[in-house]
Amino acid sequence: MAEPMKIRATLQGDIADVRILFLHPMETGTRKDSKGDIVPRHFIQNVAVTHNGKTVLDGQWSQAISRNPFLGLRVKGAKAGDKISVTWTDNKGDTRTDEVAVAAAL
Amino acid sequence: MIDPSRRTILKYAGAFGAFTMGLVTGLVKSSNAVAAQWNKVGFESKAMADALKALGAGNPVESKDILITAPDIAENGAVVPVAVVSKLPHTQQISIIAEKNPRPLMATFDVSSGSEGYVSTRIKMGETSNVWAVVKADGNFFAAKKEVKITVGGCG
Amino acid sequence: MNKTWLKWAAVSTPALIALGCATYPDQATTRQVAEKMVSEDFTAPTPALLKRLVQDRSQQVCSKIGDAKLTQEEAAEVVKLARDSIRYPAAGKLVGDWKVGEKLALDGAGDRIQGGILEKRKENGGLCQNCHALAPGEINVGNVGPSLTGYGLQRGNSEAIAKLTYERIYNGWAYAPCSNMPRLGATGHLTPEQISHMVAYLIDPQSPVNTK
Amino acid sequence: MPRKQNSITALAVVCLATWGAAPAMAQSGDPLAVGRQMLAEDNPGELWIERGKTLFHQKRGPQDASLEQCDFGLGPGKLEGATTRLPRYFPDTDRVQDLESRLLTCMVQLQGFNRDDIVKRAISPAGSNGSDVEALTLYITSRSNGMKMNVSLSHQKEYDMYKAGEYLFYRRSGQTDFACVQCHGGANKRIRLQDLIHMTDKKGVQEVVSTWPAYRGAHFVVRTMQWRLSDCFWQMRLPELTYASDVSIALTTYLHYQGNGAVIKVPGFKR
Repeated sequence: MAEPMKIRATLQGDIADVRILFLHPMETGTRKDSKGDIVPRHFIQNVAVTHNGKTVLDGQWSQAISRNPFLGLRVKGAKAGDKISVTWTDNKGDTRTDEVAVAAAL
Repeated sequence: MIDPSRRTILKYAGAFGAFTMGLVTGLVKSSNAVAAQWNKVGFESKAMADALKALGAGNPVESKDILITAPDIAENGAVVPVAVVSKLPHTQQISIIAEKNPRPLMATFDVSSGSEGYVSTRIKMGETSNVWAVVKADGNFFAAKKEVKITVGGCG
Repeated sequence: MNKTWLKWAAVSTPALIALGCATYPDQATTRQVAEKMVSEDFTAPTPALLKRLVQDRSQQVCSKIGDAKLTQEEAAEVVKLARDSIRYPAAGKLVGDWKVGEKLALDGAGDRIQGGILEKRKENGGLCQNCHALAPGEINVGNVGPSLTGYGLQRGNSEAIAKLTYERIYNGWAYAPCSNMPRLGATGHLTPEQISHMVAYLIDPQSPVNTK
Repeated sequence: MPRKQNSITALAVVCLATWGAAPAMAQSGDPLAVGRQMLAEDNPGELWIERGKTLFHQKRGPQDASLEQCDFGLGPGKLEGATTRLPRYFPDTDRVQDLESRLLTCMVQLQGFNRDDIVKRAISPAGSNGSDVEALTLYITSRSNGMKMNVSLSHQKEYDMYKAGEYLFYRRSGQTDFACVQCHGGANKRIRLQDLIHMTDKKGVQEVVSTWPAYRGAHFVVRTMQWRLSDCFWQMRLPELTYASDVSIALTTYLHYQGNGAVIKVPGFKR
């Protein structure tokens, strides 16, 4: 089941510092469970980040990205209230999109 | 901006759009949200040289304009933080490679002009190894490396 | 069950109520209360494994609370108990194979209990590197105990040093009563043969510990 | 393989300074500090808070009840600051309880869950999605974030628990001859590369009480104080500590009281 991400987008000047935490097992396909059975490969393959609908980062991941992944990026030309949207899709076709508004600098 | 394969998708979508406008919007939108592309050959390469080839980056130039932030020693190889800054003009793509991993290529980020040449993520590393950042800028490939030592944690 | 506790409660509780505040129980009562908890609050796959929680005399003496110090008599008692505990390898050989000792020294596993199961291994790890620096240049080392890098270089590998080293691993409380160093032989964590290999790892001139 | 490019120099260094916290950290001398800082800044444990909140308010269990009527010491459903006073004495159970044992009480009494079932699953397997208890414990503790630990020993049973905890902290047993203090009684100590918190020092013990529950990087789940204690006994080669038992509550009472004044900031991040 695709669980919500935690996205923080904070303005630093005209740049939005975007930090995303995902809940995902990122199984490598080599790990064995407690019964000794191989856990099938299950990982996020694609991550895309948009700024007010425009793609600013398009990521491809392997299974070697850590479990419960983290992604940080910096979006140019951002203003408070701008929409940052993140979508991921995994190798089983599961997908999820979450969106936040850019917060003004602290 | 964006790399050639991506452009192909967009072009394809455009051609398709001649038939139905509505569907095109859908296609473009979904390719915007999540690119359908996934560099299977690159990600399944077992040697760094093959992964570079699959990126189209056969022989990248080592550049001091790429900065890698990662720990000298990682306490936990399953979660090694790596941040890459590319100060190269027209940075289009940043890839992260752990040289000694069974499958060295870990991530590729196409960065548009709307984001800075910066990505930060966390990777799994099986053993002490160089971590490479391979950057495509203005159509050319550059690289930088940093060694990360992996230790066994706790009481062993 | 514990009379002292009841007696204490009977005496002090009314006083507390009168004062409107609580006071610390005395040491003997605390000990009884806590020991009862220990006897009730742990599980193990076999009753024999539960005995690990039972303190021997030395452990009791060495469990000083806070800054409390050992008395001279207590220290002497712990030293004597330690001296009496030491057993040597059947063949009498105190210096084994440093390569075997190296593996043991780096191995921190063995004999732990989790999920109702005792960690099954041929032999226990020596746990050394968890707390001591050993081979020079190795970064993944603890510092709860002193660095042992160059141990043999400083002390040589005479018979006397071999014996001292063996005894300090088997039961270091013979020399430093109640130190943090586990009595690895005396508590049965390691066998005399395993300890002889660790002695070799520490004093053999060929051992990585003694590379310059 | 890449070859050298013989240009470009100081520019990179100058730019580095403008890149905020993480790259600036690279200057620090501790080879572990960079990684720790980078990981702590973005803590996946935060993902558990929302989950715990949902679980707290959801009607669950055989009695189809939420935990909103659970009294953690400040009145039913009052969570702000509740953790700062725990463990404490609860008249209804006539026991000193830590957060987790109190949570158990409520899950059994209000929601009708079977106690043994919850206890069995309370500490989740490494690499799993975590347990309900872990998420709830984090959520409830997070509601005291920014507040100071303020455990009181005004009830006789609280005193007794505290003194028992102190006794247990120094009680050596087993084949390693360890008590807590053997590893946690000195400054700047490490087991291999892992720092051992100096718990007989005010600042050290405050670090402990303010950072649990914590995301445990090596396990990919949120861990609680109950887990931390049981894991120590495991490494000490002792039998298994019963979840929410008096031994665990006594040690927690001792540590929390010692750590009074610490500002709670959860989830922590542990390697």
